[in-house]
Amino acid sequence: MADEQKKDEAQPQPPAAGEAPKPAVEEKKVAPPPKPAAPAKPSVGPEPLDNELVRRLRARFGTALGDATLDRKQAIVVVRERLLEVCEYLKTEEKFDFLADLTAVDWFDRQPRFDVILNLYSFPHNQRLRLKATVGDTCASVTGVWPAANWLERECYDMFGIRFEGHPNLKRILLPDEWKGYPLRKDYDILKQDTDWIRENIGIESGQ
Amino acid sequence: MAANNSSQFGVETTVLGADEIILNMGPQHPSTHGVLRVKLKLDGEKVASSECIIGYLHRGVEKIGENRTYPQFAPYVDRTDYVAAVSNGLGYCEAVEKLLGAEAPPRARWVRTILTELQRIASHLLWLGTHALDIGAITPLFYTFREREEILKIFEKYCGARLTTHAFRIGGLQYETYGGFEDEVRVFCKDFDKRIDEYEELLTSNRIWVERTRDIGVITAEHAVAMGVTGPILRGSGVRWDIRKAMPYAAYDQFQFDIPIGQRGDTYDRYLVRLEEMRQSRRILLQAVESIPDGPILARVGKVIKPPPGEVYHSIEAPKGELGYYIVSDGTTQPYRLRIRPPSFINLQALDRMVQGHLVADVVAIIGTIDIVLGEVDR
Amino acid sequence: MFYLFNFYVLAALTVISAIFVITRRNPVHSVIFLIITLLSLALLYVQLQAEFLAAVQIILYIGGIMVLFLFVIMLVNLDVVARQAPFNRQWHIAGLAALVLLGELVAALYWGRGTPTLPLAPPTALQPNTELIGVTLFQNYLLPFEIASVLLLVAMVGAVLMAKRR
Amino acid sequence: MTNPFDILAPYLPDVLEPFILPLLQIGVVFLGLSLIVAYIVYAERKILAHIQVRLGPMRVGPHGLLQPIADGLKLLLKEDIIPRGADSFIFWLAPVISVMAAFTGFALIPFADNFIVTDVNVGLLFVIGISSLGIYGIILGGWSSNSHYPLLGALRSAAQLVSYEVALGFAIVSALLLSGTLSMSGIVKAQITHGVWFVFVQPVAFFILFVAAIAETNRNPFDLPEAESELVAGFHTEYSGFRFSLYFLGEYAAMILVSSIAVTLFLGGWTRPFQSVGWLDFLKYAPVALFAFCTYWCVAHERKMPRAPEWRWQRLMLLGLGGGAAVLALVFVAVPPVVDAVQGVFWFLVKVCAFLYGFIWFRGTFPRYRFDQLMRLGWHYMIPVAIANTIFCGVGLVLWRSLGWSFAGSLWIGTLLTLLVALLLSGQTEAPEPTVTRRGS
Repeated sequence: MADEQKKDEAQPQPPAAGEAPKPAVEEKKVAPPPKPAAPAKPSVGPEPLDNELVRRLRARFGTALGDATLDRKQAIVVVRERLLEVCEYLKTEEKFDFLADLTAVDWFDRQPRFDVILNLYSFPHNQRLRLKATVGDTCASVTGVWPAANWLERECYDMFGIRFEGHPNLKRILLPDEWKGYPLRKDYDILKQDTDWIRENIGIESGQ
Repeated sequence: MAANNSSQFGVETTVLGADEIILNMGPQHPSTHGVLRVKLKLDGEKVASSECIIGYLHRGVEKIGENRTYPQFAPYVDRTDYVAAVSNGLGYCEAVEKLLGAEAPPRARWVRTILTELQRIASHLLWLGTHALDIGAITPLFYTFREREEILKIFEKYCGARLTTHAFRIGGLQYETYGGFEDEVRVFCKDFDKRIDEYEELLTSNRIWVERTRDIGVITAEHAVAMGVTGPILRGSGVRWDIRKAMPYAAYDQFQFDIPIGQRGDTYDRYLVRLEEMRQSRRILLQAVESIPDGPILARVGKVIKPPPGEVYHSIEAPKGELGYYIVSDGTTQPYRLRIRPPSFINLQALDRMVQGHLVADVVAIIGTIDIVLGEVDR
Repeated sequence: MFYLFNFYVLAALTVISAIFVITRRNPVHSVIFLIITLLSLALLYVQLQAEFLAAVQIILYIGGIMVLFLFVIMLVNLDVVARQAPFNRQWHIAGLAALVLLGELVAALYWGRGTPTLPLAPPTALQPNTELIGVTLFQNYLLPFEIASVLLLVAMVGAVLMAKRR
Repeated sequence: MTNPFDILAPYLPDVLEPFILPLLQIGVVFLGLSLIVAYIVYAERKILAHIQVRLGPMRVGPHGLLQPIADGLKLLLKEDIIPRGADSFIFWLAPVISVMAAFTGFALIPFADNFIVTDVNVGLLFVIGISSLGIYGIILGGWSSNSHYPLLGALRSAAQLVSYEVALGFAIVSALLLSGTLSMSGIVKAQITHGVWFVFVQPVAFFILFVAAIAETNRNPFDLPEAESELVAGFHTEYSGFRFSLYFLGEYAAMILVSSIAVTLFLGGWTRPFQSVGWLDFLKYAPVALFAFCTYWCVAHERKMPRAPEWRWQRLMLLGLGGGAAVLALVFVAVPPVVDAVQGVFWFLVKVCAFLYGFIWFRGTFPRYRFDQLMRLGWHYMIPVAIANTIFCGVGLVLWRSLGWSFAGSLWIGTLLTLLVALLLSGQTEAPEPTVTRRGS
């Protein structure tokens, strides 16, 4: 199990240099100080997080941020608004230069309904950070910050129906363009699939 | 001329402007490695831009995941990147273990490392054979499949399956290794170095091979990072980043190995990087097989996997790049949300930039060098 | 007897396929008939024991120039309407010109009746005609030959220049 | 110079006399070639299989020896599909042109000093001209299929053939300069008089001819017109059944034809290696050795076969083959005129087979060129080197004729000058250096 919280062992090197030595085995044993006292047994379940990065973020964005938690030793920061600014800041100032993943979770009966999850990674700091943007069905697009978000946001739109404002080419990616419904929403189940589309385009009756 | 051409299949050309042509490759095309469809906008002979049309193999794996219990879903991940099923299984099992707060016992972690490295070699071998075939060299395919066969035999002996292995269980392993497992891995490693030399003899210094791959599909380190590219493509561009080193999992922190990187970020460098990775995997195998600890193979995770509420993101260095699992648990036996971060999907995004300015014939080579598996792209 | 038979077959083939060349609507078909015309001409050369000429006819016209014709037709890929439209619209003028030519030929044959026929050369005398052509071209008519080649070169360079400028 | 068929001449009616003999020879060549083509496909599959650590065809007949016949039958019986929208007349015509062009060329190939259908004094020009007609089979087939892959394949093929024909022509010219005749048998005789195969005095021309021949026959590494990863099967994508087999036949016949041309021009045609060296005369028993080896091989493999009754036919067949070979070998030893009679054809075929083996070997080894690279190779390297070679060959000839230098020596001076030019041309590209580093981390 990798410890992914090594905030203070910053090795600011540009990734392009190709020489960035990665913290390997021995660094794993160094307990990162900003972490709240490590529990004796493996930490399971969220606990509040308060470290340098979170403090800096709070100082800058204040109430735009929600809770910061540490879940299974992984840092999570909730962003309520100003997602784009937070992202730009994280990329330029905090060197989270890599968007590993962007996805969403449907909380169905919550308002706002969706969490958009951004899994960030910083090559210089070898550190991950998870942003959770609570959104209704629209969200700011981060393609301008990390071009990698392009397809990921399209997939998110495809599966959850979250509109990413400012996306250059927001259309369905995995499902056919004319498909109705958003499959990964919790209120979509297999009986709700687009039987009309199947009948028209494939010429068979859906077996469901 | 285009009287009887269906727009869906094969190559279709539409004349736009004076020199602009839309060329459609796939989804039924011999070298798009499955059902990838690429729409190329050509400016004369050169590719001006491209658009990938994917989803032909979409099965809704993530939705299925929300409707299965944790152990039930494990075989499904084998079907995403079906040529590297063991790696998928490792990522999933470790993610769920992390969610549970459990850890597999050392012996299990060693065996997992061995099987996963074998799988990396198998995946790279498959890639090498088909990539060479795309560029017109038919013979390497048979050589690489010969070696891949040895690996699949080991898998088969270990868990009864060759392709979709479902080799691991949450918390460790279900099966103890069979007698002679270590010896077979050793025998494989013993021959394998010479076999890689054989492939190199056919390709590495072959002038035609070099001309077909050198400076083709170049992606700089900055672009690779910006586009989220991982795995051998990122390393081919000169970023020395490998999750096995950066955030060690399984037993990788116990072994000595190097991360090869390229300089130019072209198809040739990625070819060399993958070859060197196979050599490094062999190194890991040799070390691991000598030091398998004794002990239990399954941690105590309980009969019913019921992780406490919370979420986890765990990623491993799959043969194709960063394979991540993001799992949200609501405290029941089924994941509330299960997200697979597919390396092929995100690497394929870089295709557009890589093909720009190249000839149509190079597109085939570039698709080959990205090493996609459509099962994983579409999920 | 055999040679006469051959001649008439080849002559008929030449004329008929030449007619087809100008009456086909599909340019590719026209090209094929043009190839047949040229091929039967080459065979007529063989009948005259001019093998070298025949071989050159095949290599240059059929193997080279007509391939490029086909190539261009396929690349240009005329749209269907343009292909369906007959490109031989000037039937009347063409017919008139053909009639005049026919009259001329008939007249020439008629008035030229009295001239003595040329004796048929014995086959052996013509045997090394490749050498003869070589000698003729490279010794007797070297200057015109070279001038002609320079002319072709100029034409080629000009064509390249015009294509580049576009 | 006695044609074996001349024996029949007195018994034939006068009117038919000019036709019967060539027709007979044509029949022999045509049938023989069809069979040879079928077995070249078999040999290709077997050799490729062994290069690729496979077995190849093993089921039909012993070691798959009857596979080509089974394949031929299968192709004949398959449904003959003409795609909708195809130009059916041209679709029908194209494969016929392809086969005809390839087979007609053999009329002028001297298989032996007494076995040539017709020895025209511009023979070489005719062979080149007629084989260049084969391109119509490809272009028209690709065009008439009314489909994009075949059309693209046809266009590529046409461009490739036209480009490499130039280099091929220049390579041939240097052989012509040396022999001073266009007659195919004349060229071989010139090599006999000079006492040296032209490959030994004009290696560069031979090399260019070889490369151009591979390109002309669309073989790997120049097999772009049928690059399966790019164009499915190229110009014959839409063809099936018998029409497809015609293309197949034409393609392999063209391979044999270019090999035959190369053998005639540069490898001394029907002459045995080092014909001028007297003590190598025992080489005339090479056919005996070959057939004896066949017998040994058949018997040895028969012994390895399972004894089960269902293998009986296979074993019998293998033994029969071995026996036939043994009988032939014995006849050769016992009747010296027979062994003398087959010398020409034997050595010719041996050389052609060596060529064909090279074709197959390359297919198992090389990746494929990209189209622009292929064109660049043709226009930037092959053609300039070929021109230089022709010029320096002429210079060498002048040295030999006018200054009385030795034949081989003066031509080698020309060759060395050509190699210098080639070196200058290829000096423009640098060798690849490894850029992947493993150390660090």
